[in-house]
Amino acid sequence: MLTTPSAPDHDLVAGLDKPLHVLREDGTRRPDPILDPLLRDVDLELLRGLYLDMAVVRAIDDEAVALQRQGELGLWPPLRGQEAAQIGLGRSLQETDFLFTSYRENALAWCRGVSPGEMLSVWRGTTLSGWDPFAHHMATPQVIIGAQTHHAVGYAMATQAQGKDDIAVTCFGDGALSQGDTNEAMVFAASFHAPVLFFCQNNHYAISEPVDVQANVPIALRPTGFGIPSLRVDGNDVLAVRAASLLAAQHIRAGKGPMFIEAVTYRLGPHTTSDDPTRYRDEKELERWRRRCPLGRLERHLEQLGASLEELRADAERRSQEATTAMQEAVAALPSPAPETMFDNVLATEHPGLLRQREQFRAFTASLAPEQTEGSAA
Amino acid sequence: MLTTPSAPDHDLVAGLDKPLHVLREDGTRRPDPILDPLLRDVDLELLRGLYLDMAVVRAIDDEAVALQRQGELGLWPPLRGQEAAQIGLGRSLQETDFLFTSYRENALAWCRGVSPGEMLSVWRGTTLSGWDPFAHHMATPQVIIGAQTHHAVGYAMATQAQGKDDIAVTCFGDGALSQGDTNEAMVFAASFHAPVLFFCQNNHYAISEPVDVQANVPIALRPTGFGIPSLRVDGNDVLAVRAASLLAAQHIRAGKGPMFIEAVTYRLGPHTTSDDPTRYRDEKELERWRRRCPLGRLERHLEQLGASLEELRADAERRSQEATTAMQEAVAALPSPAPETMFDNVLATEHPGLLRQREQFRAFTASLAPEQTEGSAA
Amino acid sequence: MSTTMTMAAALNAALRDSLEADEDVLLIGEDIGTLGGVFRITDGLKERFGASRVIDSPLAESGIIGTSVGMAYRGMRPVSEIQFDGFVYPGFDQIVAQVARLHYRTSGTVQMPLTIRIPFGGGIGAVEHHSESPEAYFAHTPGLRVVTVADPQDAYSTMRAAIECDDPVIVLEPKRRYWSKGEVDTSVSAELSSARVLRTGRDATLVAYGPLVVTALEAAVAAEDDGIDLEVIDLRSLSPLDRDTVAASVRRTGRLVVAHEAPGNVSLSSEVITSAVEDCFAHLEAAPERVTGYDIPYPPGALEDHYLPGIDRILDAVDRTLGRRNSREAA
Amino acid sequence: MSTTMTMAAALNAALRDSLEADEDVLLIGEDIGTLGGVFRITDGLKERFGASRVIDSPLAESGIIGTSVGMAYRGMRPVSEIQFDGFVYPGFDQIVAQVARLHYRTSGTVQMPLTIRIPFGGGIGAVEHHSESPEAYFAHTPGLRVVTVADPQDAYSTMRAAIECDDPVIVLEPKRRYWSKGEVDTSVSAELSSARVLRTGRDATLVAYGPLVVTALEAAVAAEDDGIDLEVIDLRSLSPLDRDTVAASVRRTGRLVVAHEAPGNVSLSSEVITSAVEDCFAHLEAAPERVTGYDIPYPPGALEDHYLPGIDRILDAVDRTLGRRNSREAA
Ligand SMILES: Cc1ncc(C[n+]2csc(CCOP(=O)(O)OP(=O)(O)O)c2C)c(N)n1
Ligand SMILES: Cc1ncc(C[n+]2csc(CCOP(=O)(O)OP(=O)(O)O)c2C)c(N)n1
Ligand SMILES: [Mg+2]
Ligand SMILES: [Mg+2]
Repeated sequence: MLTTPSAPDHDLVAGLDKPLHVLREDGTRRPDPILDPLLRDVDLELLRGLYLDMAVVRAIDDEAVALQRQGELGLWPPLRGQEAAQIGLGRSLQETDFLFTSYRENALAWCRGVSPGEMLSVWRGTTLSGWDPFAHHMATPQVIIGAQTHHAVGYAMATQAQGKDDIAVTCFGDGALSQGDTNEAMVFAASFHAPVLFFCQNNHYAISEPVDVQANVPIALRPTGFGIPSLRVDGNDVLAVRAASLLAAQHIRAGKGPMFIEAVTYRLGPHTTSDDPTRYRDEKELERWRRRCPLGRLERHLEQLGASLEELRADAERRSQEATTAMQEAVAALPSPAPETMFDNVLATEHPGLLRQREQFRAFTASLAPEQTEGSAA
Repeated sequence: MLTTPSAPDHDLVAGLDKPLHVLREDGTRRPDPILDPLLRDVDLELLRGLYLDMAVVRAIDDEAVALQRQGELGLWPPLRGQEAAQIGLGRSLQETDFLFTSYRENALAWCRGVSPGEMLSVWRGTTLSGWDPFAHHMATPQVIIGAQTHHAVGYAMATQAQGKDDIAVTCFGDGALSQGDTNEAMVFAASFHAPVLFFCQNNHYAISEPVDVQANVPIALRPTGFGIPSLRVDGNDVLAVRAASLLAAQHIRAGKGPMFIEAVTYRLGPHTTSDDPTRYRDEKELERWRRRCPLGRLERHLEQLGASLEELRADAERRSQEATTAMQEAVAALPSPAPETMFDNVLATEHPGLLRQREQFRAFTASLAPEQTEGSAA
Repeated sequence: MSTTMTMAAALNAALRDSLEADEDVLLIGEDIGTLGGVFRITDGLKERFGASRVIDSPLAESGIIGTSVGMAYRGMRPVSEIQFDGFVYPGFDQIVAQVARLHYRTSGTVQMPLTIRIPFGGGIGAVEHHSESPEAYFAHTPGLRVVTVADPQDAYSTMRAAIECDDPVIVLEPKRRYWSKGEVDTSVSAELSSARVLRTGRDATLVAYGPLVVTALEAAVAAEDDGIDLEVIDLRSLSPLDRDTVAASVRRTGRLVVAHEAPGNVSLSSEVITSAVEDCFAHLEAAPERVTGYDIPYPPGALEDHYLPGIDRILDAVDRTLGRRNSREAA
Repeated sequence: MSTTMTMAAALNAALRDSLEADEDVLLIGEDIGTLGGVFRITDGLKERFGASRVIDSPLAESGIIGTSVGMAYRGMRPVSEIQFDGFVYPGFDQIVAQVARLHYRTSGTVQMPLTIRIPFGGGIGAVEHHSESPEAYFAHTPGLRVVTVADPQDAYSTMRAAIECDDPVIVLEPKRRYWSKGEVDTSVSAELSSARVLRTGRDATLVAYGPLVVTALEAAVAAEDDGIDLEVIDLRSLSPLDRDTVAASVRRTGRLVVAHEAPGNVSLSSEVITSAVEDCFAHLEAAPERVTGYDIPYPPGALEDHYLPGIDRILDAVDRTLGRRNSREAA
């Protein structure tokens, strides 16, 4: 807009014109000078693995939606359409890298070995956290948009101080770009050169709001203003996402400070099972993105490489079946928490007031069922 | 850092390599393709006016420091060193443009016709706001860092909805760049194309913290990541600041959305009169910036243009004298607020609980001075 | 002239009529435009009044409030929506340090006629941060009005009064009552700061607000079976408090029970009881009781029925004030 | 082994000794490193322990708290400084929605042993936002410990205990007492959740905390002149409350006065009085009284002496509980 501006003297962003990608829509591989060096290990086995991951997490996601419709879950935030973004990231990290995500990253939880019961309990409402964050190196879902970004930066600062090469990774959506926290987190990360990866899944919507409400330039530009280099990658190209994540992780692990990845993707389902997306987006747009299905693209690629799709699909089907059966069993087996447990863990130490409230609660509950009083109020 | 990044495809920032300036340190004028078109109206009269403004606000600032030392004020945040940044901006705006600033912008208040008493009462502790914001088109000082940036954006959105060509201007420091609010405000401004100017005085410190704690790339880059074009200008060159402000205001008034100016300057004094800057910066750095005094530079320029410095200084001296005398008189005349006024204006409507507390306060006060009871407790 | 409608519809009508009545009124919040709000409270309003009066904002609560402040400087009367109770905290600074103080800070020069709408409370089986009762934070803050609504008529009239009021008003909408129906007469106006005696009674005063007003009325009906005659007061205004209405009642009944969903520690019930003690200590025949959420974070949905005050817990507390057999006697 | 020092020096010593004792302890905040803090509480600590343990943070309170949360995930014990009371609100969401809940949210798996230091209260003639008492907001929030300190020894021992505690602890430091002196024995340890009876008395119980503890003790001395024997309790822990210590005292004296600087509405005094009424209604011989800041934003410095509870206002309230002549009789 300015008459003769001097261009920024730094090269902080790649993929701005067109998101970085290595698989074309038709499944053919294209060269990419930035990502190719990170793809040297790619072979049929790896590709099959990525495909199976995506297929299974899609099945898990669909099953969770079904469970919600059946009344077994209170709510579910579908990730359909974002499988490549999440699997590409999830399959690039070291086991001890620590993830701080939002609520839609169930494919990442899957990569982290979170079991079906652990994944579902929050959505069934039986716990506030499904799993042990330390066991899986992944914090449980964060509901407050953007809040987890600070946690990742703090964690990263601590690993750095301890001289470890673990990195922290924080995942968030396009909507989170507007929260103060997400922006402050970039300030802290840049200031302390923290080993943290900011991973934004731009799925084009924050509930009903299209991404241009949050940003009218590409999201990948945002971090550059904080001095954080950034990659804009096709989030429906699992190979590209994996390569970009590997590249970023290398950069970060080498002590060069934080990086940012914008994975450009699309949420094919509703925001959550409570949402009605027909109110805010049209079928044409949806159809366009359905055609860009991350699984389809990799399938075509595998086909071109001569893999047997029949075998692959059968394999995917079998594993999906296993996973969804496990989910059904796990949901049925999820224990209803004992009412009194709600008083546990408010503090790590003793709280006399709560002990008293628990006693009162016990007595009150007992008073409602007089016939059981003797046993339970003892 | 990346192997072959594509450069950003937009030209959102100017002055990144070296802040835009039109006056060299030695006072000579240099051509600048961006700013020159905005300087066509510059003549000796205008230059003299800018000089006198800067001289007078420096005198006001010094006098306020003196008043604080004498115990007449509780605190004062000196602006010494930042005269050009503030006068350059202040003398470029239309009267009905609305300013939302921080606490150090007393030169802007001066441009806005704020009287000495209005300027000093907050720092004496007799009021929470010194002036009527609507009378001066300037909100009173904001203490919460960054909070006022949102107010400016909201104000701008409202003027826009009303179809007026007033713009809103928000001033803040380098430290404010780290607050969530300042960043969110840029999101809102960009999203709604709000007619607002973000004006950052990068005076190199947030209390004791050097600017690189808040940003390790130039501050002027930050807004570009939000899609907001930005100018980085030498904040000690009053002509350059004025031209940049005019340029930005033109852009904004033309309906092209928000702009950002980073005025690179330096706080020569302490953060406030309570601060001891020797604890965190060295004399050498200070000396370097003292040599870049904004008044000195304009003086040299005026001298080169053949203006009589003697006359100019005498004029400045006289006006400064007037202003500081007015300050001394105003401070002495500032009324101590009646204790009961503290109950006023909590709500715009009636609050029965407060009426009762006021009654109780009145009775209590009366009880302390029994001899006055009859008169005051009536 | 009255129609039967849900509380959600009543709120929608109130917003519509306010937008209609005053062109300075505008709405701003997340998903309130195209979607019509996650609870559909703003349904159809963007279509009707346009995107510059029903504004889908970026996802940032501090920005929503702070921007509204700036609009108020320019004479607008913004109605800001916080999508759920648990998301108000990122906007807390703008609310307590700006919205609540600007009128005071400027000695009355700058008015802040903001209305901040917050769906609040539990009982809908939601995930974390969607079931909270943050009223104590706001009631403690000088310079804010904090009101709750309890039924469709009250919702309509109070919302209109809040928007017309020159003070900043936080309107807490009991989300689990959004779909409860009632008669609404749009010509009825409400006074923002007064409590309502919904039922007169002799034996004890039961004070509630928001979602628990219905529960309190149900408890009063249930108490009849035991021959207990409860007076039920809907507090409505949480700040300022209508102490007089409560005190007048307690002077008659001598007994007080206060119920709310928020944790009891340093809460509205602490204040209502302390105020009553100050106002009518001599008339109290028993220690006042509170029936509140426990002093724990809001528990997982599966346990919320144990957490939320229900009829039985309220009646148990009433029994205590009356010296009748109750659950704590054995404890 | 005890030395005379100011409260500021005692706090500095506590931080130093904590950093020395446990390498997981670190400090983070604005201007705490090179400058040593605007009140010099962290003076010399960066020089001694290095910039990675005494961290000058960017100017963002949400970031300071949120970053500390992440550090705690990794096993650190961050001590975060909020520069002044009035600047804590931008960090409110991270405190109430993250710090306070992570232990609960994760069923005890993730501990949050943060210490959040906040200089609080008025009396120093400061500009807006520098004189506030935000304790009610935190005390209402389950999952936090909120403690105050009142003298140098208490400051030293409580700060060390807070840092050693596995819960998040908000430590409110009465800034106008930073320069008051007292004996400090660094070998004395403190229990975080108990109140202290600082002076026993027969006639009424006077409860205070933080900056008003000194005032309360002075009031007790002044009351002697009128033959009134006051018991003075320093509450210390504002959450959880030590109800037992207060109740035991009130049972003996039958009278209760609670003093603090924060506005009274929905405040700590509301809670202390309601708790006392619940715990010992039958022993109360008069309505409890509160002596607090008024329900107004903190006024300009020139008026703060009228706003802050002083000895006379406290004694006036004591007189009311004792049925003695007082200011409200005529009113
Ligand atoms: C602080 C806060 N405000 C509002 C919400 C309500 N909310 C939940 S999800 C969501 C949209 C998030 O969009 P985005 O960040 O793009 O993530 P996505 O859902 O697309 O994965 C909103 C507004 C929230 N959870 N937290
Ligand atoms: C929210 C908030 N946090 C902390 C402070 C304390 N504080 C006052 S001024 C200041 C530094 C501001 O630096 P900068 O934004 O660069 O403005 P400058 O003082 O240099 O003009 C700080 C930390 C504050 N006023 N508000
Ligand atoms: Mg999204
Ligand atoms: Mg600065």
